[in-house]
Amino acid sequence: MARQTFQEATVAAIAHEMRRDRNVFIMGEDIGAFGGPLHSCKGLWDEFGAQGRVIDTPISEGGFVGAGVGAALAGKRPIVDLMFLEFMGLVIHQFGLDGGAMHYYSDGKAKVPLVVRAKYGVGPFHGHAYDFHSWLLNVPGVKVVAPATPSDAKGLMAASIRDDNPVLFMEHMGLYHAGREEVPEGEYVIPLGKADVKRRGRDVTIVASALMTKRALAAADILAQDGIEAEVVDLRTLAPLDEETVLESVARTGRLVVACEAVKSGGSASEVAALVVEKGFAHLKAPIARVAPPNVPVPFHRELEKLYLPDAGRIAEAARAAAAA
Amino acid sequence: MARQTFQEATVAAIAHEMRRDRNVFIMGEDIGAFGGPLHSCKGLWDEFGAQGRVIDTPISEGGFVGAGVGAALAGKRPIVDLMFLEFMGLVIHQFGLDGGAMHYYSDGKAKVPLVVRAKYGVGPFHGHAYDFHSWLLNVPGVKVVAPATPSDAKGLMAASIRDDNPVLFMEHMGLYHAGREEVPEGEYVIPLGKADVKRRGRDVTIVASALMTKRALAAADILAQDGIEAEVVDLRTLAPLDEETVLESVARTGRLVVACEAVKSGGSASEVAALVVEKGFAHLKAPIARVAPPNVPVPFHRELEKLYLPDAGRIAEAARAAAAA
Amino acid sequence: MTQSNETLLDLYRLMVVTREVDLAVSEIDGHWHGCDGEEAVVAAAYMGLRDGDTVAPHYRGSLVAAYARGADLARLFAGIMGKATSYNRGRYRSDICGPPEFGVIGLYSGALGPPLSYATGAALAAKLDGTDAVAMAVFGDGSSSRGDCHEAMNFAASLKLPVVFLCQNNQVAISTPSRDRVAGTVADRALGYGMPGVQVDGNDAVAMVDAVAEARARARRGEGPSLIEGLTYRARGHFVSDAADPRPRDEVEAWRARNPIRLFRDRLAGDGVADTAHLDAIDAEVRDQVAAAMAQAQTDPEPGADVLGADDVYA
Amino acid sequence: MTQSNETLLDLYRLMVVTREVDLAVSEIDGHWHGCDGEEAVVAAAYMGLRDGDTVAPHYRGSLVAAYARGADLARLFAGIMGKATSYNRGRYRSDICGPPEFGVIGLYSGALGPPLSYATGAALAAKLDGTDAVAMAVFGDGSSSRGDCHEAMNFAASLKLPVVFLCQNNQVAISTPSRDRVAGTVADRALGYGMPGVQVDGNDAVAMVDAVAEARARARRGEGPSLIEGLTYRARGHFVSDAADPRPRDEVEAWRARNPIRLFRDRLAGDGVADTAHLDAIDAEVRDQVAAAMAQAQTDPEPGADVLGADDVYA
Ligand SMILES: Cc1ncc(C[n+]2csc(CCOP(=O)(O)OP(=O)(O)O)c2C)c(N)n1
Ligand SMILES: Cc1ncc(C[n+]2csc(CCOP(=O)(O)OP(=O)(O)O)c2C)c(N)n1
Ligand SMILES: [Mg+2]
Ligand SMILES: [Mg+2]
Repeated sequence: MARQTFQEATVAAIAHEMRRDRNVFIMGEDIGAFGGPLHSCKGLWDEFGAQGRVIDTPISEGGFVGAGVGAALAGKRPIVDLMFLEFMGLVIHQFGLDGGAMHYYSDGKAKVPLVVRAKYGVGPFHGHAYDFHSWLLNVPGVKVVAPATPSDAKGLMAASIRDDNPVLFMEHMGLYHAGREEVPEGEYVIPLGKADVKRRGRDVTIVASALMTKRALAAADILAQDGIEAEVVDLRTLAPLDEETVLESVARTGRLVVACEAVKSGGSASEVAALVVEKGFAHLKAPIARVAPPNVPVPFHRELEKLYLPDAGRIAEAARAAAAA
Repeated sequence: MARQTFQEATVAAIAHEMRRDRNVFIMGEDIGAFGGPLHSCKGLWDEFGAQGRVIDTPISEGGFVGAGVGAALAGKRPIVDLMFLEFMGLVIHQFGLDGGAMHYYSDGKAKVPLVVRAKYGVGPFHGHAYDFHSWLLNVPGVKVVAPATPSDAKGLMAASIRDDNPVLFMEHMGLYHAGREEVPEGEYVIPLGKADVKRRGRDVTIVASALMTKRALAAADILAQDGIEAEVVDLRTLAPLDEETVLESVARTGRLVVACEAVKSGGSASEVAALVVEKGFAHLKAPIARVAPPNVPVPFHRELEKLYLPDAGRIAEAARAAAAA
Repeated sequence: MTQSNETLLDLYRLMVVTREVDLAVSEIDGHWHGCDGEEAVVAAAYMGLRDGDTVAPHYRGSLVAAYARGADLARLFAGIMGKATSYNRGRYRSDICGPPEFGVIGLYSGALGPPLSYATGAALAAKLDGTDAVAMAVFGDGSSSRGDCHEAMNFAASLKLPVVFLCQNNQVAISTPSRDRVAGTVADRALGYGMPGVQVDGNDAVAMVDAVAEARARARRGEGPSLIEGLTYRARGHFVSDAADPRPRDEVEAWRARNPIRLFRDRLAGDGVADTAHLDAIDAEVRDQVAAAMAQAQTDPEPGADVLGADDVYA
Repeated sequence: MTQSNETLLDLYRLMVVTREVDLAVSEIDGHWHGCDGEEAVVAAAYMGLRDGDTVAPHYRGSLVAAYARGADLARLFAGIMGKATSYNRGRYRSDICGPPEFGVIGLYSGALGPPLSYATGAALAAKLDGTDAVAMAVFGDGSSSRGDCHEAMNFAASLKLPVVFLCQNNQVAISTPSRDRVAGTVADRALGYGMPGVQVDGNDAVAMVDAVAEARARARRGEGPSLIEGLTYRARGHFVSDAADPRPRDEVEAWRARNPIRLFRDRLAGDGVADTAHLDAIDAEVRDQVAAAMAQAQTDPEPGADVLGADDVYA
């Protein structure tokens, strides 16, 4: 075990996989000697730079994500550091539409083992916060991973690199340097597509991911003071969704709150709600509440940002209402 | 009244608005003398070409949608013919992320009266079928319009051009040349954001749009033979969603089926389902069913395409199950 | 650079294949985008690649690229009809997307442009692996306006990747003449990236194959990318059933008179590379091969419901 | 082209504003992207525009662009802190996004590149309206690698739109030297679009303003776009608190020695345009103005909860 931040654990996983498999390499803007914005690639240049496996790219997102797709088709396992998730809109064609379709359309002949990692989220780094993952749920063939803790980041990054599909790996800037925890050293892989019940409870299910998982756990603490036992399901992988774990939890609690950092309209919280009202309706005892930002771009002033993003209080409030309904 | 196809009614609305307002112009690939693929701009060149208001663009989707944003900021009312909705992935940044944010971020000073029109949908034109609208529900500030009939196409296109926001206007290739109906001549505007109850019924609500509305109506005919009265709500505008009409309908029927051409996972059907389980739960008597394609890219062979896309039979089946639950 | 007689005859044969494929597919598919008049550019682009090389063909000529890489013609034809025998069992179309198992990167959606970056990525893989493989990135004059083209060229030039960029300039994009919407010339853009760029008579098969050979050799030597603009002409409509052709009649006729197959044939005969009888024999052999492949594909079975594969999306 | 003394002094003043804004904002915002060393390019780009013109500034210099178009400095500073008095009441940041009511198109998301097309659209609007307005599209060397740059240039050149493309080439993008990742030179790219392209000493204010004036005049005459590459140098880090600067020490020092404000000052004095006392007076006046604006902004109120405007997204 090592005490690591989210950023350190993520980089540790990358380094481990790069040692393990010569086909793994990483590219992106300013990830070489500079080490990547927010230290996203700290140390990788020193270890792998001389091998040409840490590549600074021009500011050409479509070009280098596309090059990632092409290199993956050719048998490499590229990791692309997109810097910010905000830029997904510049590359969704290459990454998602083309990249996600290749395996299916080629009847299994093509594989695209590509990881695109991207920072996002309201946090100390003021800007580039937008949470754009929801779109990808509607793009066949891609996976979306959004860890909430350093350990999960490590295990899920390893799994993402080993996965044979295009994977978006989301790195929340509000979690990035926000404290250390014990992280398993060496080989540590958490399978994609499996949610994690981070807290058990019988009164209400709170489904979340990334920073919202942290806030959902804080909400559960608040609720516990009122005698409400909330179960917190951390999705970890948003696509494909772990339907079983969510449905099983709601089957026990009968009540569901979905907390999400993407704006409410069209956000992935809606997907979770739709799943449950379709397949778990018989167990539902209360309306499903989505706790998510309003339908506006992330505002700039710190106080507005706070009003924008759901906090533990708002999640707890929604859960209390669900429990009471 | 004139008997017009979807394509003709759409072009009639554009021509009418171009006559009415000199700031309206249109640009896109091959829309000049050639008249646009599938006649998307037939006749416009003859009437407005000499005024320079029908502009052939290079194959630079980001460039000309971006130019549309810039021209809109400068006071024009551009219509961009994107040719195919499949290309939304190439321009979502310009159209959605930037274009949609400008009004809010400038505290109302900037307006982006831009229409992007795009063909899509499984139909006689074999290819470019993908239905990519769902993403835009998660992009603040843009509107999404998907008419089901020639008349609606005309009235909604007029409203889209007059709207001060970026609007995606979706033109289904399976409806494009598929029969005529009486369409009001001259001035005809249908407000955006209002759904249309295309058939009344008390047993089950079917929410749909575009081609799925047509199929939902066919499903209602099938269901009527079994004595099930289905209400068909045609959303017409997908963003912003007409929550009232949907909720009011489900309040009466207690049962909901959502038919959608976008793949099920992350599709806009999920948004409708989430809305209803959040705000209309008390009235729900059965699980909400989403009838949508599986999570794969549109397959090529005609028979596979048919298996992929929901038809009236499958919609009816889901409605029957809902009515029986 | 001078090509061997064998290479020249292979080139001729591939040009004839290109024409015969065109004729055969035109009969069954009104939406086929033919290569009539562009056979020299197409055949030169895809001839003579090695195992390990990658090609991201222009969609117009994509099927020929797959054939040149070793794919079976009958199965490629089956892919135009979505038959069960196609390389992907009918899930996708072979006219714009070749089978990846032959090192062909197609259009996996309908968007032109991104494959230029995919080819660049294949070249990056070759460089990382230390092989001398190359990637061919082929695109139309209209497609040259896509941002992808710029990003791929700058990326490849700054990293010295083994890519050959080849513009199949048929001087039009659907209805839009390149002189109206492609500013400057494509070949001149190379200068801005500090790489060699050359405009070649695209109806001169020998000039084309020489230019391609030189660019590939340079790439294999690790000296980086080059750009070739093959100036040719789309002798027919955008696709088979495309009725309107607004281009000046005399311009069309002048280019048709410079049919690259005929020009090459005359040269081969004139230079004594092969006599007319030999060339006729190639023609006949190709015609039979194409006809047999098409006949096969047409009787091949349609895919069953299992091909939909609703759960097959992930590898 | 020769500029009047008045223009030269306006230019000098705007360069000093650029420097003083830098100094003032650096004190309150560690993430400020300064223009130290690049004042000549920045001031020349945004000086002397007319009503109806549009500018899509490079993000580094965006606040100066807004000021040059007439925006109030105190409100712009308020926008850096998200104060209620900023042009958008704190909803968005003024350092990378100027107020549109002054004809400034900013970064409405964090992505570099797309504003080049927005500027092109403004130029298209001018052409449609038959005015002689121009659009300035300014971008960094790193940003020149974006596909947007290519698409905007080809679009503008083929439609002869009144755009001036100006590359603020400070030879680095965050940590990446342009010699490593910008293949060729930016100015040379103009040739590929058949438009004039020129590389100018970006630390020579007069050369810069002359080049801009010529390109604008050409655009106003309806002769189409041009490209200017102002070769300058980022004298400090990527942003204020950017500690590491891996660039060769002597290279940095050599460029710092060519400080454009100092060079221009010497020239103005040497040519007798203004004596040192006059220039000192400008310096002092600007310093006071900037200090007053900052003091004002700092005491301005924070936005209230109503500014969030959850329902304000649509016009
Ligand atoms: C990104 C994108 N934009 C538009 C289209 C529609 N489209 C298909 S073929 C074509 C013309 C392409 O012109 P060119 O590159 O010159 O190729 P050619 O057809 O002349 O061989 C267009 C615009 C597309 N497929 N992809
Ligand atoms: C599309 C995009 N990619 C990456 C970034 C992150 N980024 C911000 S500034 C910068 C460097 C820009 O370099 P350059 O254009 O030379 O401008 P400079 O900072 O040198 O003025 C980068 C990569 C961005 N904002 N947008
Ligand atoms: Mg062409
Ligand atoms: Mg720079």
